[in-house]
Amino acid sequence: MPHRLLRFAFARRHPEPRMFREPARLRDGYEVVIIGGGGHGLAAAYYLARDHGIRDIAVLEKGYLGGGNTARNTTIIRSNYLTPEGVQFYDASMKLWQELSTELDFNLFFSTRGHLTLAHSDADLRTARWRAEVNKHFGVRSEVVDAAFVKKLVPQIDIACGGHTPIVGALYHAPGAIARHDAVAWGYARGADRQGVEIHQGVEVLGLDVRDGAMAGVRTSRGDIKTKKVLCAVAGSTPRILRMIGLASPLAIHPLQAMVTEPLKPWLDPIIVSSSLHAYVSQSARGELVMGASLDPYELHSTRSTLEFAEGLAVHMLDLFPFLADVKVNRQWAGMADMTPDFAPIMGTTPCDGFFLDAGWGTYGFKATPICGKTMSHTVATGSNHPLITGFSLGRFARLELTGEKGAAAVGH
Amino acid sequence: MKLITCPLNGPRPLLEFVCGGELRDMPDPDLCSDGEWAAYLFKRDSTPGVKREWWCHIPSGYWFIAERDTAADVFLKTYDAADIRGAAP
Amino acid sequence: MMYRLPPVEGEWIDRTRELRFEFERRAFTGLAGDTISSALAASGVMMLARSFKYHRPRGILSFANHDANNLFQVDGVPNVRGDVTPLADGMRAAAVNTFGGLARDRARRLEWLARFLPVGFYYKAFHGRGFARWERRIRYLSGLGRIQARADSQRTDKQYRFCDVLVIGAGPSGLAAAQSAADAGARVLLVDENARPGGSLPWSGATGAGSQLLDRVNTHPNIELLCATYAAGYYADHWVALIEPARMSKVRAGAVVFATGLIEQPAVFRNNDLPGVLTGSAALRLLHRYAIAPGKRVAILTANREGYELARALKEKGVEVVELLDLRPEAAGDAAGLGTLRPHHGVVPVEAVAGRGGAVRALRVDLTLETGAARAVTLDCDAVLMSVGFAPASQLLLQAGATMSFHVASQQHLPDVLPPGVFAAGRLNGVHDVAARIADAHDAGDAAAAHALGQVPSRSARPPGTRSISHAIPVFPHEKGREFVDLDEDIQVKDLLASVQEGYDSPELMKRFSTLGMGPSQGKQSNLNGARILAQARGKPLADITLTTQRPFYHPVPLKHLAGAGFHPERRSGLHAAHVELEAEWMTLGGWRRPEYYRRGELPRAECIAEEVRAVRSGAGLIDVSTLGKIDVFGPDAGAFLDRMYAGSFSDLRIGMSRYALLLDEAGIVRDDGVAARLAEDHFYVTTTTGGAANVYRDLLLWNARWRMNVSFVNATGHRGALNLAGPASRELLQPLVDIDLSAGTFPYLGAREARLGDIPVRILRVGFVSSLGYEIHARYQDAGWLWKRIMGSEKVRPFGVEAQRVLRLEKGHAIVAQDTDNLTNPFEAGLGFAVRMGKPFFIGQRSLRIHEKRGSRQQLVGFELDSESPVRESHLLIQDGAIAGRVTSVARSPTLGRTIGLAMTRPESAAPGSSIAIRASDGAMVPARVVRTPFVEAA
Amino acid sequence: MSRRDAAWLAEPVAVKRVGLKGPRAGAALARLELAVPQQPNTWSPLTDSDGAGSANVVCRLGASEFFVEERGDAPGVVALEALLRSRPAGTYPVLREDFAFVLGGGSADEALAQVCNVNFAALPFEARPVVMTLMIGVGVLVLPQVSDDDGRCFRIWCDPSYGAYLFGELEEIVTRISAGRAQ
Repeated sequence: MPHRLLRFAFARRHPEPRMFREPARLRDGYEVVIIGGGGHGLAAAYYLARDHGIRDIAVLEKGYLGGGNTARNTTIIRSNYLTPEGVQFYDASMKLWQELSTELDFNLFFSTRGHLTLAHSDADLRTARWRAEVNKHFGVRSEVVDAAFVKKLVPQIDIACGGHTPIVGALYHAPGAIARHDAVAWGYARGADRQGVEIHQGVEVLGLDVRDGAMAGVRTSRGDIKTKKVLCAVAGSTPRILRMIGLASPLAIHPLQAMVTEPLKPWLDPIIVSSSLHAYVSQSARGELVMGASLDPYELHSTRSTLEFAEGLAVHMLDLFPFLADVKVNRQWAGMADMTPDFAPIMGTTPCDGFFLDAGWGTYGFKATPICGKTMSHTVATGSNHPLITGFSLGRFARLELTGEKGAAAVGH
Repeated sequence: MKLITCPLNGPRPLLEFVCGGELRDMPDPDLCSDGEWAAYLFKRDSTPGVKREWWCHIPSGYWFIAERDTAADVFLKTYDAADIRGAAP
Repeated sequence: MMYRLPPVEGEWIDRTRELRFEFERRAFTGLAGDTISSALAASGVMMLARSFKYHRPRGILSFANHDANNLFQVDGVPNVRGDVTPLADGMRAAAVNTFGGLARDRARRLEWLARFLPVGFYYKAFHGRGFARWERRIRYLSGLGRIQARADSQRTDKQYRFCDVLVIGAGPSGLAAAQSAADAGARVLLVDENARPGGSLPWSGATGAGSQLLDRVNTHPNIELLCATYAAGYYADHWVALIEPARMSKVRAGAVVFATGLIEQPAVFRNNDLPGVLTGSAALRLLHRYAIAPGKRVAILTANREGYELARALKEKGVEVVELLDLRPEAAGDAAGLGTLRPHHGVVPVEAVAGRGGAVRALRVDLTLETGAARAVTLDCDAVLMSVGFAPASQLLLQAGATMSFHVASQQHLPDVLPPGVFAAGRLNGVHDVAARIADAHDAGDAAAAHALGQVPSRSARPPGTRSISHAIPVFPHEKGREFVDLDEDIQVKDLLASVQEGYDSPELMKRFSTLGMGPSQGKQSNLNGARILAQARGKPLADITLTTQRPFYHPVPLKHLAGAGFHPERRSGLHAAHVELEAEWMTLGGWRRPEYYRRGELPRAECIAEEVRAVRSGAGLIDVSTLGKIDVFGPDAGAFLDRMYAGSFSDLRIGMSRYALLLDEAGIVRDDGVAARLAEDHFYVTTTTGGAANVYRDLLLWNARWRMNVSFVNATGHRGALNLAGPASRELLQPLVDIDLSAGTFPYLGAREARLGDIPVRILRVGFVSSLGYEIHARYQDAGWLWKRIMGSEKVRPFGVEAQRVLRLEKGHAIVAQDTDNLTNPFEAGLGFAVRMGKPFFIGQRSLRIHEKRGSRQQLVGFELDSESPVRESHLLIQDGAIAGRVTSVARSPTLGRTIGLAMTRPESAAPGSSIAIRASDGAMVPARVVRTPFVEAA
Repeated sequence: MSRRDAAWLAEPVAVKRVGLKGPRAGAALARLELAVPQQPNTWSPLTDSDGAGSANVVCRLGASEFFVEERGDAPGVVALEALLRSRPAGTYPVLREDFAFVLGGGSADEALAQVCNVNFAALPFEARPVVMTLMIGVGVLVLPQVSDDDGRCFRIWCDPSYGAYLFGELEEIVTRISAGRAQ
């Protein structure tokens, strides 16, 4: 029994204070306004205060803390990407993740499990090796393994895959991990709050004031705010915010669905992804199997669930693990993913002076949470893009210089 | 599963269709600037609302136009590409 | 101590058929018709499970599959729901989540630690160094059932269903709605999760009208009734997942009537989770369906008329009701027919008291309000029935997009706005008296039928649900705690208050922090009380608390039902039989079964492939290329269309000739390639890659839907077979078989002819993909087999597979789209500039290529050779000055040259033949290589 | 177990098939005095002598594509092939190597309901619909008919490369259903 729990036993009343205050009202000006109280926005607020001494910050959340994709993603953390830009960026994130629970003094249940991207064909193997080689080049632990290795790591798996698309190997990424998604938002929120950042829930942004090409203020459902710096970290709602300042982007919003089974005793440690079958699964600390697949095929601003998603995913789960036939799915849900054409994010400065964008997070935003906070806080504080995000600029599309993460990110959870 | 009313085949489940993306006017490649062309390729108005899109009924290979509310997930109307002028702007 | 009563009218059990089963390694008997839980109850087994967190003893609570206290491991299947799973002879069941058995579960000691483990405790400890160890323990303790790794995949079928009106729930309301909808001419599907229809009819006081309804429904030609079937989820356009006992069916309805009724809610007081403390409706189900008494000395805790009816029902069946404890301060005139039983009023429950074996033996209540003087009494009883309130079973209705709001008068959430075609009936509308429910449901049925049959539905105004059957807040905190709000997750009142105190003070945050409602029953019996506690703590009215989102599934669904048979479409060429004969080693490519290579006795794979390569180079080989996309483009505009579609120019192609056809996307990226042959002025025959076939064809159609040119397309991909006869000897082999002159003069490289082979009509394309001399022969699917045999007739011809083809094309220096190119490769970088006519007025990708041209290539596809034997593989990186300079896209040992050759993407500055490049192998070793001209193999 | 309440599958023998499309394809049919279904996605008996249950059919697929199947010597198909060889303007041949089969019996609807999301039971047979849809992932052409023994049956065509898969799965389903009926 950790001593940290003793105080609960002997306190007459529950000894914990509010983890984040509830400011009575919005002030009429802030040095920085962050739109979006999800992991990214809160992390940026935290690092702005911690690393750059900027504490005069308002985080505006339309709904509740971490209620967007932070609360809806399937919490897989990895850095085995394909492009040099991607690998270096996510590797920096991974390093932050590994210390984050201690840093925030909040247990995020960051759990290193190992990550297998199953290959069912030569083409899969080629991509796997490409990723492995680029990863190794930047010191990221990834290797191509054979079917026997997979079987050894996950004895329950059906290597023949029901005889349809046999597993011929995999990309093994030992650092692959999962974490408790809500806790990440709460941990950052508490950390930011303790440094004086104001977190406002239930506040909707209605408009942005731009004066001679520079950010001037934010109009909200609780009144207007003057500010020269706005960070937009709202995933699926990004197009709505961009329209307020007349910016267009290549973003398209697609639902990303997931589902979870009833709790089972632990049997699966690694995270299993199959790009050919478009399916992935991991087992949470509570014992649930958390499963997902690729994006819905058409644009939609909705978090509705579909039955065909659950059906298709179930087929592939039973291809891999036939003995799960009687295991029951408890719940389906969905998030809204903001996709870019090259499956790489859009980060940094914009044509509008003082308006900073953190978007295009598609299906890979959660794993980037800490490094987004780091790099975006730097970018907001200094006004110039952090070196790690130069490859993710909005301008790359105008130059037809895409980043090409598609090969790794297609179903790359 | 959603139903889509194909102008040729009638109401069918979404499974029988594939979306071909929004109807967009291509700028004249010889007259437009590189920037305008890049904008045509990549710039999107992804705010929720009514979009005009190409949809294809896979078994019959028939492309038609659908007006869809991307917020409410509702197909407002569908019609043959030949009727495009008759359609709402 | 529960026990089986003498026969009860309409009971669901067959007393003539005894079933033997095992629970926790002890032998029991039950009756046919019993569920696992009812059989155990009848045998006097009160403790059925251990709780999720503290491993407290648990028993029947809802007996309606609304709580996780009856989950069993049955014959290896985890988390089987004892409330509703029919008992089967020879069943072996055990409680889930125990360590060393239910009775002496070692984990029960966890409760001693409870005070150390407040809500969210795990966020506040365990992190840092020792986390991995702690996590293992936490994972070991959490989780319910165990999976058993059997390998057999279970195929069940799935069924599509169609109906005008779907009615969910076959209680009084559902039956009435179904009847009137059917009378109106609608085809009605009526589903109920129970083994039999009727719902609460037997104890509704309307048995007469009820049995009439049942008869009508059972005999009505327009009604199909599905029992033991639950609606698991509502999806767009009235698409509902029905889980039948052995499969899932998916129904498309014209309209849906939700007659899902109410879910009884427990009172929250200390030890309200003991075995023997259950809801009144649970007791009624036990009583009327299984003839089981909930106890021998029953105490009823009530706050509504239903509690009094419950007392009467029990007494009628000879069950002794020792106390009737009404939370309401005043008598509500419900007491008639109770004989000597005198109800107490203004009762405040203090705690339930556990006896040996963990089940309830007494109830302590505070009667101060009634007597004036402070007075807490302990009342002996072996069952406590809670009838203090209900919540609507509105999960599906909300999934369907209905909005609901809380009505103080009836203390219930009632529907506000219902989407088109969605109707609610009966208790969902706050209508509780059976006659009114039936009337309301008839009306709903009529309206649903009207909607489904295309008439204008008229739904008369709902009778206002005024009579409240729910206590405003049946929550009675105790300083020692253990008042459970959520029995799935072991959440006590103080846990929710602590959540609010820490700032998790909105329904969603409270749910996520405390895990309220996140258990297997998704808060069916805890969300409402949780919201009440939150509202009280925040000093808000309950109406201001928006309940958390409802999502599928209503009850959990087995993966096998979702998956069904799990179809995997597979394509076979017309030559499949021939390949089988030749002992092909198969691979799957773009959905097709294809020969990777042909086995030759004991010869190892690599040798087989090498031999196939040599055969082609030295004589002739034959490969099945039926999987190529094959599209006929007809019409006066055919040439002009291809000019716009493809990068090359085709309107100037001579009849009888073909050209390499390169397809780009609008961004100028290489998408697909093939050959376009002109067979007539207005007829082109175009091939595509195997993987691209379907999409390319669809794209041609889409672009012409925009351009509206006078062309017609025929996708012949599956309808034509195709063979490639390749190698120096191919001409002499083919000539005698065909009716045209193949000599180079009349049939040059890239020639294309329609001809006859025997009396088979064929299209012959002279191609050079794998060898300088080669012929693609295209014929009707059904003729391909005969053709293959005819050509294979000569010993000189050897069949070859996909692997050999890859080596052969590499020797010829040909790139494969999507292997040697990627999502960013333009044709210039891929060395395909020869296939691009920038001078044309327009083609897809042209405008973007102008931009690419200006910028210049960032990479270049080149051929390379290794001097040494080396472990270089595809996707190994080219390294220059310690930086990534490219990658190997193709590599193979050339049997023809006896050297390792390959293609690589490299920097333009090192692309010139003769440049040296360095490849890093998997082990980190640097392998020197030389850029060379392609093709590697000129002749043959 | 009678033929009527079970489900059965059959592969038609000795049939000839030809397809044509293009702006003037309908005119070509008319010129040979073959039936031209007036509505898109409907069918007609090939000639007046062919009855409603006939295997000799003309299907109209969309606006400008047709597809003819005929038993025995198939004079209609032969004539049409000859005509197409002469390459009449605006009329183009469509290679029809379909895998074709017939599903019938009283439980045919039940079998279809396991593989196809179209409500065939609700189709107006008298309007002679032709349905282009998906069956367990495969594009098919379905022609519902009242067969000669007066039972409903469904003529089904699919891409020949999917034939083995589709027919195999349907055989399994039909066997399961018939076995169920037999009990």
